[in-house]
Amino acid sequence: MEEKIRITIDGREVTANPEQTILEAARENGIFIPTLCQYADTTNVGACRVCVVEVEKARTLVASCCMPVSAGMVVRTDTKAVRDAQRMIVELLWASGDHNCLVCEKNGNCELQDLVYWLGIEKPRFPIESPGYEIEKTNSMIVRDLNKCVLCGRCVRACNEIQVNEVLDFSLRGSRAKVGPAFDSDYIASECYFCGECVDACPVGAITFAQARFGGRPWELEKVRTTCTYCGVGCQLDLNINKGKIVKVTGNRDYGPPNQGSLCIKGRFAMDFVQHPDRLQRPLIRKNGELTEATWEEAYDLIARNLSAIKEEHGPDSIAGFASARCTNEENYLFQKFMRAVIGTNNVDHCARL
Amino acid sequence: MEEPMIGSIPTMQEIPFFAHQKLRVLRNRGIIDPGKIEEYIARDGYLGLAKALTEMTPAEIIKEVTASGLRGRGGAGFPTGLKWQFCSQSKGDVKYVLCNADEGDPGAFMDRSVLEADPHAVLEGMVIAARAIGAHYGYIYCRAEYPLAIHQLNIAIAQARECGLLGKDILGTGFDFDLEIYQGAGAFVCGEETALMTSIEGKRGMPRPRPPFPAVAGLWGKPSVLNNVETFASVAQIVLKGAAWYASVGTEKSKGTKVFALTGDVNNVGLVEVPMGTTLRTIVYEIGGGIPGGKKFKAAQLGGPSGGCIPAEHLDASVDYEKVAELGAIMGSGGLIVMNEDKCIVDIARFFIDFCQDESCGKCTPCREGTKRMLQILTGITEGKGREGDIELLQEMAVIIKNSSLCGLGQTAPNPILSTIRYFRDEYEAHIREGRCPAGVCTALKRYTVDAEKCTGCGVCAKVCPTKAAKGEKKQPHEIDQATCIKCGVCMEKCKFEAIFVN
Amino acid sequence: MAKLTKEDLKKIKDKVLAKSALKEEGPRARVTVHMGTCGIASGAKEVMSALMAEIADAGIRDVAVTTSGCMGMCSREPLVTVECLGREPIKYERMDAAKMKRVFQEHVLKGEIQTPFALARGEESSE
Amino acid sequence: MKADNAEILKEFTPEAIEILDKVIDKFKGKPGGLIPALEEVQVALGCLPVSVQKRIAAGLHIPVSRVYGVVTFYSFFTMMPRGKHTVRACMGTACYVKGGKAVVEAIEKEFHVKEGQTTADRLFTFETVRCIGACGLAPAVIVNEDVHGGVKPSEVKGILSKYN
Amino acid sequence: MTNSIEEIEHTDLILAIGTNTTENHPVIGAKVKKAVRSHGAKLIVIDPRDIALTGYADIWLRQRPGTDVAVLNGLMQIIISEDLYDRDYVAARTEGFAELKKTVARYTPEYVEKISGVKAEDLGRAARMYATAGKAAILYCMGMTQHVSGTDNVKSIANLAMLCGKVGIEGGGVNPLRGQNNVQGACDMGALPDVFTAYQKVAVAEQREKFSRAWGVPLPAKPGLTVVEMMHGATEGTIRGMYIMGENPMLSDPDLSHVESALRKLDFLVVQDIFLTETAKLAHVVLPSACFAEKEGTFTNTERRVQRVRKAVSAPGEARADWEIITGLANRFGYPMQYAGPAQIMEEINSLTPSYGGITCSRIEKEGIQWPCPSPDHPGTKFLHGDKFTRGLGLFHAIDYREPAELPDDEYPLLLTTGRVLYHYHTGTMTRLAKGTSERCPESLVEINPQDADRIGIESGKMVVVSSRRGRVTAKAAVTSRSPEGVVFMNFHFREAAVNLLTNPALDPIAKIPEYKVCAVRVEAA
Repeated sequence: MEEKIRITIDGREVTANPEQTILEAARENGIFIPTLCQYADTTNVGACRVCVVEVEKARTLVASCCMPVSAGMVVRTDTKAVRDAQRMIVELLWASGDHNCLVCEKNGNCELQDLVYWLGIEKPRFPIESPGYEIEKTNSMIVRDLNKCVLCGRCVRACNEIQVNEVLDFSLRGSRAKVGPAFDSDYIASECYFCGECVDACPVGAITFAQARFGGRPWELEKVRTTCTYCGVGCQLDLNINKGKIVKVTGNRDYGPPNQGSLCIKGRFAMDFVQHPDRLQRPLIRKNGELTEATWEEAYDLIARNLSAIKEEHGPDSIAGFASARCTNEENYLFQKFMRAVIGTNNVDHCARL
Repeated sequence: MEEPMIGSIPTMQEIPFFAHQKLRVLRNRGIIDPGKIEEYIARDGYLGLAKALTEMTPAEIIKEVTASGLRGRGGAGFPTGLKWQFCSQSKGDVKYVLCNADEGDPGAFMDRSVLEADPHAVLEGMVIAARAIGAHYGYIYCRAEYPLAIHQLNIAIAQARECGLLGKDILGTGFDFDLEIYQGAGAFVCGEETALMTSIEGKRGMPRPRPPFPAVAGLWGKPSVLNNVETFASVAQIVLKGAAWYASVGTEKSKGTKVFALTGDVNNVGLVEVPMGTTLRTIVYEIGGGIPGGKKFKAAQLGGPSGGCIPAEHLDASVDYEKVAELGAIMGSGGLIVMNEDKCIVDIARFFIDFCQDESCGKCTPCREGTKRMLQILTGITEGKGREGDIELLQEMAVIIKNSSLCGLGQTAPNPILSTIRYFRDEYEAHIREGRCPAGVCTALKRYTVDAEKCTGCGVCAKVCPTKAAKGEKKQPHEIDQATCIKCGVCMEKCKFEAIFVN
Repeated sequence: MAKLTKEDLKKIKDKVLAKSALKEEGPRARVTVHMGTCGIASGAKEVMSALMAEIADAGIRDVAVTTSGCMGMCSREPLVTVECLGREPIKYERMDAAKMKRVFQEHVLKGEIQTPFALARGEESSE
Repeated sequence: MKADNAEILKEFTPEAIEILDKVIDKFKGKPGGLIPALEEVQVALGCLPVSVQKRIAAGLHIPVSRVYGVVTFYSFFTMMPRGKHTVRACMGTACYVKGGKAVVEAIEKEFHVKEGQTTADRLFTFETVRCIGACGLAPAVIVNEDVHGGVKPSEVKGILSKYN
Repeated sequence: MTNSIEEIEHTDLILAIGTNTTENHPVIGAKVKKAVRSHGAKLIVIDPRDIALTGYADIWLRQRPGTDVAVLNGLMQIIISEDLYDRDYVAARTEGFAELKKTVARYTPEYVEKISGVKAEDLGRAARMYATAGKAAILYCMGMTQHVSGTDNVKSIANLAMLCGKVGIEGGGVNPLRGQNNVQGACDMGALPDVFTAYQKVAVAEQREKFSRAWGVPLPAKPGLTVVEMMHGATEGTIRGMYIMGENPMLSDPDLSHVESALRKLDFLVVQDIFLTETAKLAHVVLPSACFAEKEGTFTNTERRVQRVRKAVSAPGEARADWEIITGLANRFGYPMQYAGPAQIMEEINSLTPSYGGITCSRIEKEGIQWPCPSPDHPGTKFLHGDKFTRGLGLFHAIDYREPAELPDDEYPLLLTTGRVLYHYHTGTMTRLAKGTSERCPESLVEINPQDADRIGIESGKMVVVSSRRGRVTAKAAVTSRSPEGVVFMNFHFREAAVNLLTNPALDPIAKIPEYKVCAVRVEAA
């Protein structure tokens, strides 16, 4: 382990690792520096400049997200020059698009909104000019409203550096710059895999969940952490619940392994089945060749009667059970216990091989 | 034998344009055929390299260059020797020498001229730099708009390779270095060093934050030295003739000579090389031969879109890094545009900020959005829509954009605005408060009026006016209705009595 | 050209200087057309073509023609330098095909300097 | 393979595709090869439409989004077919102060094009450039390789009429 | 997996064989790609299809389906003959090397090229790259196991990894990627015919008695039947009753016509599921169960990590969690099962299962634990076989290449291989009800090489009939060079084009896995 170095932030002497950035050192010591484009586990690009701080002897303000600490560095995060710059930058971003919180899905969970509030900006000094892009609603999973895009590039980095799907990139340049798939096509016409990493990464309302629209405000949603039901990776995810329904699925990067917050299209967008009307709601019993609804008691009775009879007549090994790779450990345990201890056979298997 | 008429022809030294110049970087201009390496060699070419490779250690080369006081001629003026030293200290077996020939400043063509006329001088400087830092490969990043320069470079590189001055075992010393030309694809921001490297890597030429500095992690993450054409073209002579020779001209902190592209409202448009510290007046009036048509000098723009204007009151200022910066401009790569009294300073500021916002890569907020808004405000002012407070807002924005942008483009983009406000605030105020463009440039603010004393009432203006704004009784002085006038200027053009004027 | 060593550089220098020096047995004269971008843009190529045509027509073999880069004086382009044995070089300014023809016929062939187009005589000084 | 070429064959001849593939082969695996490859392809084919970009991306193993990002970043690249002649008006500072704007306006008016557009008859593609380094000739207009210096707005028509 | 998912990102080389990782395990696929793009890892892909990973690969070996043993033996032959193997490791930690060496010696690059179509030169490059890499992880999946030679394939992979000393180290290992969310857990929990939890054998008296004591009843000693054998039993009449919990053999098993007739022959069939699946439709009793979001419990992922499942919403109607249904049923049979909830069931598992001994519900509240974790203070195990193998020394298996059970011939000239696509999951019961995934991938596609397509006269978007000796399906053609010449690929998510009507039920003799990855078919325009 490398030796710690000492630096001063806002008059406080703190220690830091030499490979840390000013931002990391500040955060570790509970000193708040606002950020927008910074996104953990991706390159620090220093694009938004919201995180600027004053460093003694530096020619200009420096972006704390990509400036490494050095011994004896003296940093101020709260000077007038810093605040003026942050205010100007946020005003410029605000005025550059259609940041209308009334109809924005991100209201209450928007990093730009938080910045405006934190800086106490009443209104921008520049006329508000939305670029006027058409809102992309051509698929049922992700809505893109580039009029709300602040060009922080988090979606691009999420796509290229976290999921490495390499579908998103910047195009054009200067104030015409845009993010999106090649040829400025919409997601559905592109090679997008709909992992939804960009939705989780977007700090504003530019990329949002289509099916969650009007499904609940951020403060109404309850997040329940669970394990994905699809493949064997076992991704940790948050089911976002409102009024007993799953509204959307979000990743959570605090959960760590195995997926560090990343999901795929199935974990993210294929949970509709839970609330599907075709779900079985009551036991069914075959009567006169037709499956008809029954009570649990009737179903249990029928099963116990029939299986007991078969066991009686043909022995326990004439009964077989399929456990399930879809069910929990506890359920599989009970199932094999049931087959072995109750029925008395080792004829228990599941689709591990299929 | 004395030529009968030759006396009437001045010698080169008698012509002020040439007399005040001191040729070092341009010493071979007009003399050698750039396509013939032997002509370069005949002018002591590659002797500096030979000396560097056979008589000097890398540390000695760096020491010599440092002692010469040579500073980067690309704009910022960072000491070249120091840059090389940082890179030489970086660990790594792969390092790069990069030549910035992406001369993007509008109104600058120093590098093009050097590459076209004396490409070997650049190659020689690069090999010396490579030896100093321990690099074995290099790139010349040249803008595609310079086909002739690229052509000459290609010839020069091929010849140098053939002669063993590039490639393996240069001059039989065992040192290897080769390079290739990388053609820029049209993005001004690629003149910024990290953007240039990103571009060579085949990506969008967007600048990266520093640190890490290129000397530590540059092209493909390897230690790299980037200098511009003029800097490299100075190196061989420093090595050959020594630091003291180089430092013998110039000012205390700005040594040697500087090449300027002298353009605009000046009689002798061209490429000039003068000792650091020459006054602006000498450059404009002696070398440049003054302003055509007896017009007044208004300002000189130094340093292109990153630079600033220097007004007439500072004509006697010494042109060196420190003084120029003090006056609110930058030395830049050497574009020097002279403007006469007919130029509107707000329009010029608008031109430069338009350039910067058009060339902004779009990565960082202050540059992307800030330059756009500054352009919007300036355009408003030139269109008569300026408001009280605009100047102050521009100044505040300028300071913040300079202070908080990611790269040199954004950090200098507001310079023209700051310097023009500094020297010509009254002209801004005239636009905003009086709706008047003192130079008569801003179309929307033009007022065509009839001088009743000169007007004979011939009626030509009324006849040619496309909107019937010019009208009047026959034989009576005419008038121009400002509400319907579209400021096309036809009336003034056609008036035989010069009775219509514009303010 | 073979790979050079340091010693070769000096030899080349001497050789080139010897070869390019004007002398009785030829070349007696050298005409340099300055062909930077600005020169070409102002018509240096036409000047060069005119010169080559003149030389061909005249059947002259002892006049060297060469090109060089920009002289720095863009506003006077195209520029042409004429050097004749034993005389100071003359720079001609704002050349075109007709002027080139005249300069060739009168100056190069007959030694009569065409003062109306002449910009300067001699060489620039450099260190 | 026919099936793989279906898209690009709509726009280009097999000969053009062969040139394209040669360029791709040349830069395959070369670090930083994308931009020079695009430059060469554009010179050969005139423009870089979607089908060409896709093929370059596949050939160089570069995400097509990155290729598109690069194509749209650099002003040299164009996705649209160009006119027979390229007319570039210099808008460098020297040309600007010497009246370049009026020249641009004259071209736009005379040929009914805006900057970056191609005339209806596909004869001219009109662009403005930021300094070609021929400031001594300001204002300059470049048609293909020919530089025209000291251009007055009234001369525009005459200069361009020589190209057809 | 012997190793952990996070190690993949930071290893030096990844060898992916028989795994279309980005589509089947997208998040692991992302780690592979990240390792390559961000951390400079090398990637070798061995796959007949041009899967997405080939675009990131340094070397791609495109073998003919079913020739994996030959390719792997070829790699080992080169590594041994060029003396690139880990001598110390082989000497200290393995046995059977001499046999292996003798067997693989026949697999010269030229011979392997003849069998597999992999160029000798590429094979050599791959062998050297793998052997000389510092840390190297092998990833594999059903592309290895779903063959009659599945067990041979897996053993060959293990041979290769041991030969180069790449098992038992961080960032190395032999890593099967498990396809289903809790297939690892189901196996760990003893949902297999021959073992109790944690692979304690039913045939071993001592182990059987332990369970017998805990459960309070005598237990059968004879190992039971596997899934495919159960189906055969049903056909033959030896199996009369069947209880299926959360599986859909009517779409997932090979040779579906056979499955259907088997299930129809049963005297009594109970199916417990969340939907009325193809299988449930044949049942006598259907029990509605809660899905993962409606219950508590744990899943064990492919890297042996036991993680919590939490209830987020209520189950519809009267549907119950599967554990509740089983306890209810057991009680009805007169066998008392009383648990307050899954946590209590886990306590019982902890007590009977050494490798799960320390994995209690409370410990995995925040982060899952990887077994083995024998005690409450054990941190869990990131990678296996660090000091020694389960059996002590690692055993090399000398294995020869065998042909797949069914190969193309004049009548059925193409080779069909099957798999998943990113957008759907298994039999599609869930993903096909989701708007997003159905929108992205609405129908089954038959991927066929352009050359084959030209020959047969079909084009993309046109319907084709694919038939084998066992059945026929109709689906849309997608002409693409993703498929090598002579090979067609279909997914098994769509009941409308149930690919398992075509597949061959031939089994791997040991693992009893059907050969889903190779069968002979004919493709014609519909």
